Amino acid sequence: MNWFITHSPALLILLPLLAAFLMPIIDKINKKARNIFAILIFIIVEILVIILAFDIIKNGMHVYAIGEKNPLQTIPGQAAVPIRIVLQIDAMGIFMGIISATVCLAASLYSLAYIEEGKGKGKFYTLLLLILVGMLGMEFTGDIFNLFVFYEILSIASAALIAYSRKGEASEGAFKFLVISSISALFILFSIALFYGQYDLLNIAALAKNMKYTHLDKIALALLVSAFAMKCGSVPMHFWCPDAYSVAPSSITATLVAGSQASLYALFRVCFTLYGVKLDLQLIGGALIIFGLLSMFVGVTMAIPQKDIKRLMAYHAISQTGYMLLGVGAGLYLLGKPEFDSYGIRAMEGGIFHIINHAMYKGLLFLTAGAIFYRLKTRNLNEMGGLAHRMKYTSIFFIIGALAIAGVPPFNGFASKLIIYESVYKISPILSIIAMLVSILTLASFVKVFHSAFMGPKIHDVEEVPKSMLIGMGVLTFVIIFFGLFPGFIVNNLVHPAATALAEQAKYLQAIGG
Amino acid sequence: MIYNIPFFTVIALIAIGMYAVIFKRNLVKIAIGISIIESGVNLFLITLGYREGGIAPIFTNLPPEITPSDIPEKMVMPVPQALTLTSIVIGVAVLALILAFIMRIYKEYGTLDAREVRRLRE
Amino acid sequence: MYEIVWQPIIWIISFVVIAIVAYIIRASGKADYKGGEQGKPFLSGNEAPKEEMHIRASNIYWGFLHSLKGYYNSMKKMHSGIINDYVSWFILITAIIFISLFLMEVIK
Amino acid sequence: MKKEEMTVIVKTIAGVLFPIAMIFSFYVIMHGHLTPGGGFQGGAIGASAVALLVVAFGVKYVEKKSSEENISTFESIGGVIFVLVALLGIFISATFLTNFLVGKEIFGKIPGWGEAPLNSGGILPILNIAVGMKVIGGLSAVLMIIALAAREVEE
Repeated sequence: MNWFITHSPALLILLPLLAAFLMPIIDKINKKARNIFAILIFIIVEILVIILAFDIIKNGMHVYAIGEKNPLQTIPGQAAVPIRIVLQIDAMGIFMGIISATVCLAASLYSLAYIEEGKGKGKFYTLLLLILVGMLGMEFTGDIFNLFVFYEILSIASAALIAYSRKGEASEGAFKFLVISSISALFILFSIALFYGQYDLLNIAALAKNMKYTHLDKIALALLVSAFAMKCGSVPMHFWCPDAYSVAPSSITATLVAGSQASLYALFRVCFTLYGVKLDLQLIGGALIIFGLLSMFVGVTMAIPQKDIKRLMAYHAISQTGYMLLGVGAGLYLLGKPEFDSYGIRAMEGGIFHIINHAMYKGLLFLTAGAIFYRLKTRNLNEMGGLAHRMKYTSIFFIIGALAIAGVPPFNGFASKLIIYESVYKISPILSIIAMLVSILTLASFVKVFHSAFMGPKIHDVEEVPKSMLIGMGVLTFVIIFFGLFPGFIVNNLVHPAATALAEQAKYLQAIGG
Repeated sequence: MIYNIPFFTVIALIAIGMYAVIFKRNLVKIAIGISIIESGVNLFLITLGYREGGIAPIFTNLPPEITPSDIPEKMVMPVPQALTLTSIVIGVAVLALILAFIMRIYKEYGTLDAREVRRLRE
Repeated sequence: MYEIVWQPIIWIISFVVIAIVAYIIRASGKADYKGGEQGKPFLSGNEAPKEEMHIRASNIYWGFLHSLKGYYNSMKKMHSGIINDYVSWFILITAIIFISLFLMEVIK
Repeated sequence: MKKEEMTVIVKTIAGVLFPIAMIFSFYVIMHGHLTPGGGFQGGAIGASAVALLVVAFGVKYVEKKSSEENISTFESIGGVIFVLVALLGIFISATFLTNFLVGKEIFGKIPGWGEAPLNSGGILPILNIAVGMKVIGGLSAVLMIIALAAREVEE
C-alpha cells in the first residue's frame, strides 16, 4: 500500500497508457475480452484515484521525480534546480483527477452498447484511454512542458474521436476543433519557450519562485490565458464548442466536457500558481470575471433557439463554464486582500464545486441525448415527441440532469450556484443578478427540451435503451443526488482543500526545494 | 545583430502562418499555415538553445582542442533540442490528422472552400 | 471549516408533503370517471390529429425570440461557422489581453 | 482508373533503395544514444522507405505484403515495450524510467578497450528501439491509410 501511494502519480498515468497500447493486441485476439479489459482499466483507475485522494486530503501534497533514485528528491544531487520531470499532485489536481476518471468510467460503460461493435471499436477504446491519459497528465504534472505534451495528447485523441462516426458533419467539427486547438497549443509552446529563454527552467514551482514578471512574462501570460480560456470554451472564443460537441458520439461529448475542464484547471494553475500574487490581479481576475459573464449570458441565450439537442446542450456547457470562471475569477480578483479570507475563498469554492457538479450533470445530459439519438437516429428536436411513454428511465435521468443544471434544489447544481450567488454578491450585486437570470433562462430552455422531446402523444414507437447505457447514466445520477443531499460533506472534505491548495501558492512552491 | 536574425525569422514565419490561417479560405492552405507557425515556434525554441562557445553533448565527436576537464562546463544541455523534437513529433501527428479530416471533408462536401464548409453554424 | 451549505432535508420533507397533498386531491376524484369528449384535444373547434397535438420545439418561445430579434441577428452573424473567423476571434482576444496588460503598466 | 504503378526504372531503383534506407534507419535507431538521432529520426527514415514503396509500387502492393492492421499491431508492440521497460524501473530499481541497466555489463566490456561496458546507454537503446518500432509503424500506417483514402476519393 505504501509502495503504491509513493508511485501512484506515475502509475495512474501509466496504467491507461499501457492499456491503450495493449488494446490493439487484445482486440486482435478477442473482441469480448477487449471490452472487459477496457472497463476494468477504467474501474481500476477510478479506485486508485480515490485512494490517492484520501491520502492527499489527509497527508498533503505528493511529488514524484521521474528517474530519480529517491522519488521525493526533486532536485538531483549535482544540480541547483529541478531538471527532472516532476509530477506534483495537490488537492486541486486530485480533485480534477476524480472528475476525469469518473466521467471516463461512465462514458466507457455507456459506449459498450452505444458504439456499434465493429472494426473501429478497439481504436475507440484506445483513444478513450489516451484521453484519460491526457487529462490525468495535465492535472498531475508539475512541469510546464509536460503540460503542453499532455494537452496535445488530449486534443489529438479528442479530435480523432469527434470524427469517429465518419459521416456527415463529423469531420467538419473535428477539423475546426483540431485547427483551433493546435494553434492554441502553439501559443502555449511559444510561451514555454519564453520562460525557458529567461529562466532556463521548465518546472512550474521553480519558475514561480524565480518569476520576475518582465515584459516577456506578460506576453507569455496573455498567450497562456487566452489559449486555455479558448480551450475551456469561454465566449467569444467558444465557436468550436457547439460544432465539436454536437457531432461527437455522446459518450465522447461527456469526456470532451471533462477535457475542457482540464484546460480550465490549467488556466487556474497558471494564474494562481505560476504567476500568483505577482500578477495584475485586478486585471486578470477582472478578465476572468468578464469572460465568465459573457460566457454565461451568450451561452444561454444562444441555447434557447437551438433545434439540435446536442448543440443546445453544448451552448449550456459554455454558459455553465461561465459560472466557474466567475467564481474562481472573483477569488483571483480578491487574492491577497483582507476580503479574500471572508468571501473570496467562498467564491472560489463555489466555482470549483461547480466544476465537479457540471461534469456530472452535463455528462448525464449528453448521455441522455445520446440515448435519444440511439433510438431515433436524429438530433433534431422538431422530430421528437412523446418519448416518455416508452423511455421511462431515460426521461427520469433527463429530468434529474435538467433540474440540476438549472439550479433547482435539492440537486447539486443548486448547492454550488448558491455559494457563487452569495459570495459574488459582495463584490457587486450585478454579478449575482446576472448569474440568477442565466439560471432562470437555463431552466426555460430545458423546459423546452423536455416538452418537445419527452412530452406529447406517442409519435415514435421506441424501446428503452440497453442496460449498459442505463448503468452509465445511473452512475452519474447517483453522484448528482449524493452531492445534492450532502453538499456540506463534499465542500468540507474535497472542495475546500482544493480551493485552499489553489490559493496558497507558497505551499506548492515549498514542495519543490531549491 | 547577427544573432538576432533567427528571431526576426521567427516573427516572420509566425506572421506568415497567421496570415494564412486567418485570410486564406482553402482548407489545405490553413493546414499549411499551421505548419508554418509551428516551424516558427520550433525555430524559436532551437534558437534559444544556442550558447556561445558551447559544444554539442556528444562524447564521440568532441573537437580536438577540448580537454576532458572542461567538458561539464562547455557542454550544452540539450533540453531545447529535446523540446523541439517532441514538438515536431506532435506536429507530424496533428498535420496527418488535419489532412485526413480535409480528405473526408472533400469527400463529403465536394469543396475545400472554408466559406462553404459550414453546415455547423449558429 | 464551514457550516453546512444548505439543508436538503427540509426540501425532501416539503417534497413528501406536497406529494401527499397531490395524492389526496387525486384520490378525492371520482373513481369511475373514464374520460370522453372533455379529455380530447381540440384545435379551433375541430378535433386535432395526433401529429398536430404536439407543439414542436421551434414553436416554443417564439415571442421571446421575436422580441429579441436584433440581438439574435447579430449573434447569428457572429457564429458564422467559418474556421478563419474562429481563429481571428481567438487572436483578437489574445491581442486585447496583451494590450491591456501593457496599458495597465503605463497607467501605473 | 489510372495506373498506380510507376515505370520499371522507378520500381527497380525503389527495390534497391528500400533495403539501404531500412538499414540506415536501423543504424540511426541503434546509435541513438551515441550520436545525433534516435528512435523518432530513424523511424522517420524507415517510414520514408515505406513511402518510397507506396509511391513506386502503389498502395495495394504494399498492403498485400503487410496489411494496415498488422502494422498497427507492430506499432502498439513498440508502445508496450516502451511502457513496460519504463515500468520495470519502478520494480527493479527506484522510480519510473530509472535507467536500471546503466553500468551493468550484460554484454561484457567494449572489445579492444576494456574499460566501459558495451551497453553504455543502459535502457536507452531499448527505449530507442521501441520508439523506432512505434514511429515506423505509426507513420507507415498513416501513409497507407491516407493513400488508400485518396484512392477512394479519386474514384
